[in-house]
Amino acid sequence: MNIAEHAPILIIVLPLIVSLLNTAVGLWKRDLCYPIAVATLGVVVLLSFNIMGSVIDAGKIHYRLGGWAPPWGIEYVIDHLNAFIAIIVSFISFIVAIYSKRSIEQELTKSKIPYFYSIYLLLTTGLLGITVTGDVFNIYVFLEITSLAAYALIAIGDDRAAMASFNYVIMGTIGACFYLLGVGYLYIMTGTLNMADLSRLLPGLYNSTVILAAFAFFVVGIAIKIAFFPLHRWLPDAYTHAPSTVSALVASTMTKVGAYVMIRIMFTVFEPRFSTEILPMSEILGWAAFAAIIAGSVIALGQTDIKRMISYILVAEVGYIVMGVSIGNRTAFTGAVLHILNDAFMMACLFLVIGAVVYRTGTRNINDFNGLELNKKMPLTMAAFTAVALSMIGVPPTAGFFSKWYLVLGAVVAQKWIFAAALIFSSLVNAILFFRILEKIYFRAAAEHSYDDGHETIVRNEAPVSMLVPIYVMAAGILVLGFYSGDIISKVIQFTVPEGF
Amino acid sequence: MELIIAKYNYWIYIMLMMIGFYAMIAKKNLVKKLVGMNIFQTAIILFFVSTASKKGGATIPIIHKGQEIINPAHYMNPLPHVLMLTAIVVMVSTFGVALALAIMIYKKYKTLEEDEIIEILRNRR
Amino acid sequence: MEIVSSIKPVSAIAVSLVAALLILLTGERSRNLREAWTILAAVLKFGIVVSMVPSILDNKILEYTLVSISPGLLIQFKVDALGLFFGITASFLWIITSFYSIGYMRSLKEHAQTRFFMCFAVALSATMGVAFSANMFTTFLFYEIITICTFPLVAHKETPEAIKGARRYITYLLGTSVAFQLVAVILTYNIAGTLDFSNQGILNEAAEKVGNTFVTVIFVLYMAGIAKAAMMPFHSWLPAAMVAPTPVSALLHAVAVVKTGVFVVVKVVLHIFGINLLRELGLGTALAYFASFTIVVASIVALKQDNLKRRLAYSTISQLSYVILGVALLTASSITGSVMHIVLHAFGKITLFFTAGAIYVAAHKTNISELDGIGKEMPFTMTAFTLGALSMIGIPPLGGFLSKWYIGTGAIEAGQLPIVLVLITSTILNACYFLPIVYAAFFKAPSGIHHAASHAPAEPFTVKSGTHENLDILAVPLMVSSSGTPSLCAESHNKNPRANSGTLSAPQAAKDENGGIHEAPPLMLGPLMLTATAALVLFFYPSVFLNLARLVVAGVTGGN
Amino acid sequence: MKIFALIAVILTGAALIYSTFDMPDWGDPASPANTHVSPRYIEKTIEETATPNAVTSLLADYRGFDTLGETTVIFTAGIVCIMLLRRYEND
Amino acid sequence: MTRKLENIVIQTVSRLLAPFLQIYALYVIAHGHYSPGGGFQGGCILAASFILLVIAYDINAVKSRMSEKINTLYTGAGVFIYAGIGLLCLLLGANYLDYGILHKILPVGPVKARAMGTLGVEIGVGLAVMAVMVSIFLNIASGGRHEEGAVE
Repeated sequence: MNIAEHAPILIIVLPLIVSLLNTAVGLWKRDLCYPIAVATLGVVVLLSFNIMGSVIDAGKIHYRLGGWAPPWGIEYVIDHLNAFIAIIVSFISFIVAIYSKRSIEQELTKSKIPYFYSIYLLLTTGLLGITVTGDVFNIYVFLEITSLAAYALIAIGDDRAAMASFNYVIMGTIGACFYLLGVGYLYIMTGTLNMADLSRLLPGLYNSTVILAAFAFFVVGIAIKIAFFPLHRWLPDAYTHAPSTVSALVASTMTKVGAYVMIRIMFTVFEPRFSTEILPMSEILGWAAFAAIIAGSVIALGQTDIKRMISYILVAEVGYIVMGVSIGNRTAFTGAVLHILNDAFMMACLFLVIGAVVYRTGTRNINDFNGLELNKKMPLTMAAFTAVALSMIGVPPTAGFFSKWYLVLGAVVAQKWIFAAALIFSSLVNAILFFRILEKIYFRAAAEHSYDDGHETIVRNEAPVSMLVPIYVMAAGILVLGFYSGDIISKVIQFTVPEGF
Repeated sequence: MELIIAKYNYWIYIMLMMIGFYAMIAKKNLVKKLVGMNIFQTAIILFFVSTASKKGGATIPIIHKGQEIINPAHYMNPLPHVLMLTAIVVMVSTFGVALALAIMIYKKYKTLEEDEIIEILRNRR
Repeated sequence: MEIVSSIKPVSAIAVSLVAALLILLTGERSRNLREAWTILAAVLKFGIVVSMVPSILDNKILEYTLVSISPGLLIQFKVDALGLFFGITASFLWIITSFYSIGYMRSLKEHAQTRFFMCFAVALSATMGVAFSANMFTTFLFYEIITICTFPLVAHKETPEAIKGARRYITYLLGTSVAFQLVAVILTYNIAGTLDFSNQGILNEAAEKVGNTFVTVIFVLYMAGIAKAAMMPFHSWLPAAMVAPTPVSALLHAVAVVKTGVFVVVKVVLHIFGINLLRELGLGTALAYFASFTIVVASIVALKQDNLKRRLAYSTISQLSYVILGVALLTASSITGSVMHIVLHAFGKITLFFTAGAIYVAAHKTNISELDGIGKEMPFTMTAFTLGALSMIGIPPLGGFLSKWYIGTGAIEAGQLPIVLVLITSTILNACYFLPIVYAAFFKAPSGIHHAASHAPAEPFTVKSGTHENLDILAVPLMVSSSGTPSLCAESHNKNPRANSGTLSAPQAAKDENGGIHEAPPLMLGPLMLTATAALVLFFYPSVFLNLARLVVAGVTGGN
Repeated sequence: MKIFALIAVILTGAALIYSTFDMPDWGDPASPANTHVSPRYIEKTIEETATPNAVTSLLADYRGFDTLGETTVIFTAGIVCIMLLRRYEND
Repeated sequence: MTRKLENIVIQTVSRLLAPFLQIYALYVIAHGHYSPGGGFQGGCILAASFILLVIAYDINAVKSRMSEKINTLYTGAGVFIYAGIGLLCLLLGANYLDYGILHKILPVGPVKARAMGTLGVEIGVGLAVMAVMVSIFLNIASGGRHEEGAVE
């Protein structure tokens, strides 16, 4: 069999089968689970890069499951956007998996570790399945795999995690059911579940109220899943109380994949004009995103728990992406897709760094950073944190700046001044947030001491290598990606922009 | 009148779904929320299945033996059933996980009333 | 005007980045090696920059493209006369400052010196980046980098007030640049489609498209966004940043940072908008009056300052506005003047800051009211101070006169007599706030000795450690020039300025016995005398800079 | 809280009811759902999969991947319940 | 509240009933091609037979018949059969889950091979569903403490 030809399915099936094996292996030898999982994810990363390569060479990939032709069977359709998201998801989950070893050993009883890795792999499976499929119902199934895994991984966090996870279950189920309802409405009107077929059949039906309702349900359902502003309440709790590894993975991938599904539904299943002309969804989303950015940033100002603060920033970042999508011109869309990448890296890196800090010091409270002398204790980790902080603020030449540049430029091109203002505003708020922390880390620490003692007392207590390496991969990504954003755009992103933009 | 005849299946599922929806977002007891969740999903399942039916003596989609020409109008639409088999399993799984979480919560707080739990958490802080 | 591709600009930037890395790697393990890296990088950088002079003088333009993000959006370097002008100034002064700061940091036993020197090097390479950048995008990029990497320098002392100052610093610089400058850049990119600097400006045809009000808005955004130029009302970060160690104030807040600000203003005025556009919009005159307002007000405020460094800061604010004023007048000679003023003010002001630091180290005095009679203790320092002050005021035969002369003639050419008035007023004001210091230093009787004399003398072993501290091979020749031995013991008593005034009294006590000379350590004295003489020499031999300035003017006024 | 919930519910319900008017009648054999894709499953199930039960062939063959997905879902649920609830003596 | 249901009638009846339930479950799984039924349905009935025992006796009654490890293995094995069949198709050179290719290793034609593949898949599903249902029930019923054995 030809690997390259079957890569689309292998990236789904490989983690799935390995997660099955992990449960069996776990009964026999626990320590094997971690290397197996990491190795598998590494292979998946290679495969997804392979997919991207063949997409760049040969355009869309079609893969018929069971050999059935669409619309009767399920078909994988992979274009630049899928491949892009697939790479992000697999890469991030690979890196975070490397990181997970120590922190999970600290936060979880030994007997649960095999199950943890199984569910971790299942989460990756679900995310990738959502990403590559071309069938709306198939998305629902994998959405549920992802959600179940996420509920569980979040629930094993600190002592409040169970309650947060329960609320997440309720909200997530509502979202999934709305999505399913949308699928049903489309099905009852068109009789098909295949995206390509739908996009062929739908334009004739655009004025039927059923389609309007279906579209509304899709958008609301996904909005719940990605914690879009008015429906974001579950996210901060869930991501704050989850284990740091899980926060890193979930925060950086799930919202992005949700955003991807939203893009698919809005611009592939439906035509772009539907969400602008027939139903003013773009306008609504745009203003909701505006609210999300403002609210997320402002609420983040009031937080003392750093993970909670970042969760609220994440709410704002989701606002960025949706805003870029909703502005609806080429530049802004480019910015949005670019920001999916950058934000995935930034969020992952932030949560990883905080995980390392919690692993060493056990505190998440910003005010506790004062006396900690973190810059002396874990200088390398803090250096990485500084890099991410600058990227979150949007200081050139970090990656965060470039996506922000395109977003603001897109808003300006569309003459949506208020949106541009919101983006600028949130970078300013990020500046306040992160300089507040950097100050505590680098200067406040020494300020309490008198000047004569040269801090010989502080013992260097750096994070373990298995944590440091992933953090540094992410930080390096943040510093380097910016320079390559030009290539990324010209090779990949410009092909993801839907027609009519 | 014929409008009602033609559409009441949808309306019934909508009523059911709204009942479940209300229970999910308004009830304070976690288990009641879960019950609401089940009603909600069941309603959707009913909706799907109802779309599969065909008037005019259509039967279950199992082809009789030795039929040469098969007329689809004689058999119900199998696709929604299949989708709903999937959805049912998903629903069961979600329910199981949610129950497990509820049990964890109960072990921790010795109650399943949401506001009591919030109270406990506030006192702990 | 041919364009040559050359690696030189990038290497000029890279050299100090590499140095920063080496400094970090060396760390506290071997201080001499670490400082050696700094010196080496500084000399190398200056060498590279100077090596570009000839090709620029015969009308070449060196260009190098680093990264191309997307069409019209690339990180590109292009060395033209103006950039080179700024580059030479900054890189030369970095060499001097390196010596000075080594002396300063060591004699004060400052903490976290590695961080200090590293950020210093990064700041310099970012400054070079601004100087050589070929488009507004690159400029903005390095502008931000300067802001970020000088933040630790300002907060260096890590005392609460230092952090307060640093916070204000970052708030003003980062806030304005993100809120206004970034928006302005994006708007420019949106309407002009490019950000490359051009001698005619890039907004001319766009101005017809979008209308004059829009362009005016962009101009205002730019001017508000470049807070590094310290134009009112965005000036108050500069006095706040004076909490930084003196070398930082000297280089960054008399040369690198603030000059970057005015440099970017010049770039925007000449190469983004272009003289003609500003003329027809009448924005030049508006800017000129705005600047002159800053000049006068800042000078008046400076009168009231008693802290020496704060007074210098306010004088900087007013002097920076000279540059802006000169450019805003949009006439050939005024532009020449302002471009000249960048370098002349740099030399003068850095001298003043050096002397301030020297006084702080040697006599541990920061307030002007305490300086009575200090001229007898530190004759060399105060002589240098006098020279710098005269240059600031603009009295021949000192450099400052040249630039003021050109700006004045430019004002007359432009027919803006009020501006001439402003120049005269500010000159008088400058005299008012500098000359008293000189007078007090040399001719007033020293005060506050007696209470100081009553204190116990310092312990002898500190002397030993002090001498050991500064016996640096680089110091030897300078020790001859300045009165070496007493200076050593002088500074050795005052190694720790934060200690109570007990140890401070030591030089004073010694002074009572024999009115001896107590100079700053040679590593500091040498540089400040050097810059002072430079300020003097530049009046007589300004040819290199003058030619470069003429090239700039020729370019933007469409000459040759 | 409750009142907001009620409002939300009523609004959603109203939207849904309104959307039903364009729906095909109940059990209409000519509705797209019954005419576009599904007939093939009924007609071809025997000759393509040798399985008279169209639901089974559709479940396990035509849309077999959905079924794999749902099996994975239930597997996930099982593992999740073990991980969340199981308490072993030894730890 | 761990009270045991010591009722001789219930216990005997359910013990007698369980085998028949299981036989019927196997029938439902195997006969899914020709009559309503299939993996899920059969798996649920299979699980019901065990759950009946738990209700009538206690958890140990099931654990003695099917230990927890075995159950966990079944859980994975069920899905593994499914995914494995798909992978087998892949190895034989067809697309994933394309059972037609199985005729290379089965003594039947491509069409029949599809039916065979379906059957195998159904068996896997049945196994997985049974195991998962049982383990979920056991864990939820005993709150995760199997060792006490009683139903909470």
